[in-house]
Amino acid sequence: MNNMKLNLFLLALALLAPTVLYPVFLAKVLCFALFACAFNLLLGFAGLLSFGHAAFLGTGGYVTGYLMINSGLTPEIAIILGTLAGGLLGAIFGKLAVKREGIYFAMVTLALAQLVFFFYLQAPFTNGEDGLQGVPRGALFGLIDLSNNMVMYYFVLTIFVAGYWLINRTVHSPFGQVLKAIRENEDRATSLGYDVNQYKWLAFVISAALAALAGSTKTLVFELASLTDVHWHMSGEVILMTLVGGVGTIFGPLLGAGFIVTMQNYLSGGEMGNYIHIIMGAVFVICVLSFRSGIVGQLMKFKRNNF
Amino acid sequence: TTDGQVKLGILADMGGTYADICGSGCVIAAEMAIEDFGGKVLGKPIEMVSADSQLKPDVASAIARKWVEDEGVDAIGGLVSSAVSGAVSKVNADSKNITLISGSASNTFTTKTCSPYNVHWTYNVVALANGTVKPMVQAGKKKWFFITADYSFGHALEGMASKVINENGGEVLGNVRAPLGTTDFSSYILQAQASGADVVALANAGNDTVNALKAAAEFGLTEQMDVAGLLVFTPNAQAMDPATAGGMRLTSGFYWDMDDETRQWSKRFEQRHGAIPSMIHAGVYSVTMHYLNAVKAAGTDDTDTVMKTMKATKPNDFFARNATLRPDGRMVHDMLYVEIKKKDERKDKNDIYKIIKVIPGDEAYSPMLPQCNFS
Amino acid sequence: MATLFDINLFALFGQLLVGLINGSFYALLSLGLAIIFGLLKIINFAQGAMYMLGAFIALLALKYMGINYWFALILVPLTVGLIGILMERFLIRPIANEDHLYSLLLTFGLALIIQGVFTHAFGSSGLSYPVPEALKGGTKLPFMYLPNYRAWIIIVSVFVCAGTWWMIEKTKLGAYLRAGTENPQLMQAFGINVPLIVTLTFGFGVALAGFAGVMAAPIYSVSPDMGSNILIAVFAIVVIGGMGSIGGAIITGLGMGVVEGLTKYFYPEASNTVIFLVMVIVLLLKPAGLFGKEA
Amino acid sequence: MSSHREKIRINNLHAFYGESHILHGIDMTVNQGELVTLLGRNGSGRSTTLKAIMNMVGERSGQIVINGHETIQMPAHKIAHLGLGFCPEERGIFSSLNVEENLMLPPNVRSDGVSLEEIYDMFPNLYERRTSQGTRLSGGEQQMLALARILRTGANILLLDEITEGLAPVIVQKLGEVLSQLKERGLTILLVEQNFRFAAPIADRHYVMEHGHIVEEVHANELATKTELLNTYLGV
Amino acid sequence: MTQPTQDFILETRNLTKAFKGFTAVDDVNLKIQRGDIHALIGPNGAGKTTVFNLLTKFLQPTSGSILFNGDDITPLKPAAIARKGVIRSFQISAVFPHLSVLENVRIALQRKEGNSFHFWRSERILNRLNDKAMALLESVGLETFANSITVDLSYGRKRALEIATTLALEPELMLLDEPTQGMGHEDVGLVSDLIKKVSQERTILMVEHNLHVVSKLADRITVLQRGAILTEGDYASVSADPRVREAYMGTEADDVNAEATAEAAS
Ligand SMILES: Nc1ncnc2c1ncn2[C@@H]1O[C@H](COP(=O)(O)OP(=O)(O)OP(=O)(O)O)[C@@H](O)[C@H]1O
Ligand SMILES: Nc1ncnc2c1ncn2[C@@H]1O[C@H](COP(=O)(O)OP(=O)(O)OP(=O)(O)O)[C@@H](O)[C@H]1O
Ligand SMILES: [Mg+2]
Ligand SMILES: [Mg+2]
Repeated sequence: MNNMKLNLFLLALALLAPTVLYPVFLAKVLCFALFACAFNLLLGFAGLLSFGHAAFLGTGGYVTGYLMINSGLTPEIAIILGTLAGGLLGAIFGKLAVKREGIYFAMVTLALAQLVFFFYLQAPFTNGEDGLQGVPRGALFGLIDLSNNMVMYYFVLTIFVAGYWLINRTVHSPFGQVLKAIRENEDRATSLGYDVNQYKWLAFVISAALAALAGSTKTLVFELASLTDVHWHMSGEVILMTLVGGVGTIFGPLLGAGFIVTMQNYLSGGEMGNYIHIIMGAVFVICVLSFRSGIVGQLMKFKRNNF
Repeated sequence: TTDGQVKLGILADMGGTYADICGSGCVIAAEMAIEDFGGKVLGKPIEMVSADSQLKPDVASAIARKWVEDEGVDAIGGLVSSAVSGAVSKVNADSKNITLISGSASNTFTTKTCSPYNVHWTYNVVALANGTVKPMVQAGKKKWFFITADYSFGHALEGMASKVINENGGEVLGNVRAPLGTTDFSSYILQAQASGADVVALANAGNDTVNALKAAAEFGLTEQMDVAGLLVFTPNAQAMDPATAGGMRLTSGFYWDMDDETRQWSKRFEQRHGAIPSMIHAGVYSVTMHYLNAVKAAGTDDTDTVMKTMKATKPNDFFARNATLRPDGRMVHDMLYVEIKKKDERKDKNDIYKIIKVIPGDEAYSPMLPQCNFS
Repeated sequence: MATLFDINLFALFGQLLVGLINGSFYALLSLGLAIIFGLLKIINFAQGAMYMLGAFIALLALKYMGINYWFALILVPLTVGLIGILMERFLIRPIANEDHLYSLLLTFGLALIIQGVFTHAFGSSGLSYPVPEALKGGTKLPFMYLPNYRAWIIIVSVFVCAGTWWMIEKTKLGAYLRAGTENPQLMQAFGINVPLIVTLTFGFGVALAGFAGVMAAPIYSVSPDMGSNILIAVFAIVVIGGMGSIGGAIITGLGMGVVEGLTKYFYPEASNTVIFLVMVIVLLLKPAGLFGKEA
Repeated sequence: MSSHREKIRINNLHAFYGESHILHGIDMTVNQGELVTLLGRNGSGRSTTLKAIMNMVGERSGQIVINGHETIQMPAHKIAHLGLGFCPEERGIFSSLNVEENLMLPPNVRSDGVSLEEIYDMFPNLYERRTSQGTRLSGGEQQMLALARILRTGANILLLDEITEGLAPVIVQKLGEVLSQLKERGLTILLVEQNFRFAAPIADRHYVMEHGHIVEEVHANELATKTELLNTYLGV
Repeated sequence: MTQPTQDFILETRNLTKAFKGFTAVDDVNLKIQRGDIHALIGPNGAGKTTVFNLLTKFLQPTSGSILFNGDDITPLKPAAIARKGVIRSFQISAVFPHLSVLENVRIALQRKEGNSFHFWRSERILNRLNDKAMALLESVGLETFANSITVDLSYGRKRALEIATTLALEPELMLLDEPTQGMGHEDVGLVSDLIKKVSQERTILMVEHNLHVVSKLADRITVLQRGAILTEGDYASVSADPRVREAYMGTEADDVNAEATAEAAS
């Protein structure tokens, strides 16, 4: 299939990229891409706009960071626990939020995430705005030292591919099919005997757990977990990434995340630094006015290619 | 990295709350230092990169990492906000590169999280607390109330100031912790009014301080008690209405209009930046100069050698008066106790402080901790 | 010395009044968003920037043209409203039929641009705008000193809020607007120029933000980020009040001011967060907000 | 036929929704005081014809003359003011308004509309539920409301889309009487109707549509002779 | 086919629904015989749709109870009721517009597979349902549209698809709210034949304003007025009731009767 070819091409690209580009930067792109893909699973395929996904990213990060600093666990275990913590938080959020629809859903998630932010701001173990600094990367399975950036990058790539595969699979699974039906016509799905809230809830939990996975990984890459990751700006940023890339497309969030992270990276240094907000703003405006369906949507227009 | 090529990184807040205090101005200050130094060291042109930390530790850490790992940066300066400085200092400690902190208030860089590669210039919370609080308590203002930013620098300021108050026979009657970015302080002002304190201390920064002071004046608090701004930079002081801020005393590491030397540099800076320098701008210039001098003197850009040389040489320029760079990385220098001028005392918009007293460095800063002695 | 009880009770009175003042300010701010977000369903992230713009235009007008506060009260909303009209006409209307999220992306971009330009031009530390002569000073109440300007805020907000509420809920024009946002095509077929109404309404909602900006200028530091700090709280207020309910936004605005005021007294650290706690609770109990109509 | 009696004249009307071409060159006229129906199978383009007249489709071309005014370039909101009243198939009741507000909503286009009392007389359900939220009405009640709403405006050219849909047989009968009365008052009515039994006795003429074309015009007096034909088109 | 012990598949006991200041359903005791096509008719606003909404729990009854096969299902949630075998259609057509016609039916078939929460498996496992889905589409005459996107279908076809989807669940009791509304004559005929056909193995409760359909299909009719039951019986007895004529049928009843006799005679 066409998608398959594209996936393989991208994978090859990802495998070779660190020989040219700075691996930590690439790892950051992958973390955000995973975050955006996880978010898009909810928005693009379940039609649920979460405005609180930073809570999961941050929770993954803080839990993994805390464990790495204090528990002596190996990184893969710390990441798994971080992911589970995010999933658990997602389970609680989801329980409360899926009862509401549309903008109210978005607002409930936002509000819950603000409470979580407050928790991380006040909790003694997070060091307030300083965050958890100096998180050790540790050695994978106690064997492979991750402090080497190249090694770290390939570890992140592995995690990303796994997460990305799972999202893809979820979208194209029997569960994904029901999700699509619910998005199309919720009442009808109910009358066919589907407890729509349970399906939305599961989608929410998967999305939250994967967002937390992204956060856990990011913490290892940067050896830092901070309030930035739980701030509502981060929840907003992932929406922007997804929109810029293209909602409801598999590649969209990936490209969107890559695009925005690269742009931020490029703009934050050098001459443009002073204009970073203005330029970002202009990019968003232009994006909306000229390519509304996102980068991928535009490409798809050329190539009507349903996934 | 020891490659004979000196490369500086300046991390500033380009578009956020502290952009005026250490934004593009910090970059300009460092550029001026490099130019004044002659643009070359160890036979090669000095390179400089700059970036926007967005005040986020993760962004800062990512940039610092890229600089030192990928671009061969030797020292990172600027650094406003303790979270940012902390993140960068951590990266540099691991990769053995120098952190030239000019913008942060926290004193942890030379205490709790001290590292052989930290240099803390300009000021810190200890100096601010000692400088501002001590004279007031000694002058009989015994009862204090704090309006504190609910962030670690706020807590640190409050903690340090409380200590000074207690040591000097004063008393802290109460405090409120206001979230960062609070616009409406009226509720806190009422609480401060009700406390019956002599002094209300503002342990916050930037617009928070300005807004708190505004509300204090509006609700008549300034007529009943003194207000002490614990962390006020010149741009903030300029943003305050002289009618309400006039007479308020504070501590600064620098004032542009102190003497000919400071005026001369400041005029040059103003021409390039469009505004008078804050103490951080001056600090960035001063520390950059000191660093470059040390590289030149050491004849290498090897981190340990340069650090040793820096600490062995006494900094001395328009900014660093009677200064030493201690083995813990703390640059101890004279601080200024100033008063914000009232409207009729001002010649123009830049004429904002009058210097009440020069505080000797040893009085302003606390002694070095043994575990941070990296001599 | 008065008894502790007295002090506390008095202090509490003061806090309540201050909360109410702040609440009337919230009401004024959320009013514009209640129209744009609640009625037109446009997620306008530039609303905070418009508020900031209002304050800045007032300040610049005073500084460079000598236009005083009282004229600014009229002139600034008109100017900001005009900006809003242009914004709706040329930027938002072309995407009116797309998912609402695109208006979020667009207006967020605009907010970044506006805020960035102002930071660039005026710095980030803020400027100060004097309290107009006539409103200087204050009144000594038994339990607190009430600055005249704060009293003025209450009066103005009540007036503006009530007027807007009446216009939207009680007039034919308001009915056209409510119906026009629900089914614009049909309203067109009934002979109503819906796009014009939408444009004007958007302009009006934005003008209200500009108006709030002028009201804020004398008491808060006029700085480029003054709007972005307050934005999501205002969104929350509109939602708690119930989307589409103008009265709901007003009452919630007042209420949240008081709730926040009390939090500032009892647990100040949480004063920024309490509004979201309230939102969670309200939305769990009342799916469409306090005064919203359930579908 | 003299042209001033021509209330609606359509020449070569094409209409599109986005990229799909729905109407392929429609020609028809409706004269004053006439009741004309559009018949056809589901999806033949009858509703689209009405919407095209109201400029509610994506794009349209050709000629539409209403009351002597060329309207193909006219913005949608001006068309109603030529005296047109449109009752859409999906009813379009506003949930943000109550029943009476819904009823009073469309601006009057002429002064001699049906009065509120007459309307409540005609549809007692509406009177009873007048303070309810519009969309809380039952399906049939919403249908009544949608019709009543435009009768009130004084429009003298009515475009009615499936107004008997979901109504109880007694009400349908009553509607038949109402339409006849309106016709007598000189109103012009273009009716889209599935319920041929309802339409047949009151209509003057019928156009039969198929795939976006008008394939047949049948006068009331030809009904008997053309039953066969209608049967093949409509399966009556 | 009917189990001797349980004559009534569905019963309501004193079912009541009051909206703010308005009782839409008032103390209704409905009994539906297993295997019947039972029609619920009545003037607009009589409460028919509301009864449907109560039976499927889209609305919460104010008081009263609902018994399905003798079990009290009043406390169950909508989806649970659907899983018990009570499936409804909506007054306004309900399909999944951007899924293909085949997928629409498959969604319904999928539920019984028990894999609907399996997010780790490929959707290809659903292909084994295709034959069954096609068979269902054939039964409503939509086989040629299997791969069309549903939104493009005409109204009548969407209704037919909806019925096919409902059939896929093999419901014991089907609730049809105005199944022929908005259809052309051809489609009305088609759909009513379809209903007749599928009623062989199940019970059907339908709301319908088209008296031709009612007279042709209904074994038993309940007439609702102002939320309460006015009368009950077969078509002949109900249409003869002057109260029903006055409130609901008007003279149309005569036409229908005439036609029916004509048909019977031919
Ligand atoms: N908004 C739309 N976008 C795209 N196609 C549409 C739209 N509305 C209708 N169509 C298509 O246009 C064609 C004609 O539809 P129209 O509604 O005019 O038919 P109709 O004769 O009124 O039939 P019905 O009995 O279903 O109302 C149909 O094929 C329909 O699918
Ligand atoms: N949510 C609601 N709130 C208030 N009143 C309601 C609500 N839903 C329905 N009603 C009222 O209850 C009555 C019964 O409505 P219902 O939809 O059950 O009628 P129906 O018998 O199905 O009529 P129709 O044949 O027109 O579809 C109506 O008068 C309607 O206005
Ligand atoms: Mg139609
Ligand atoms: Mg009904």
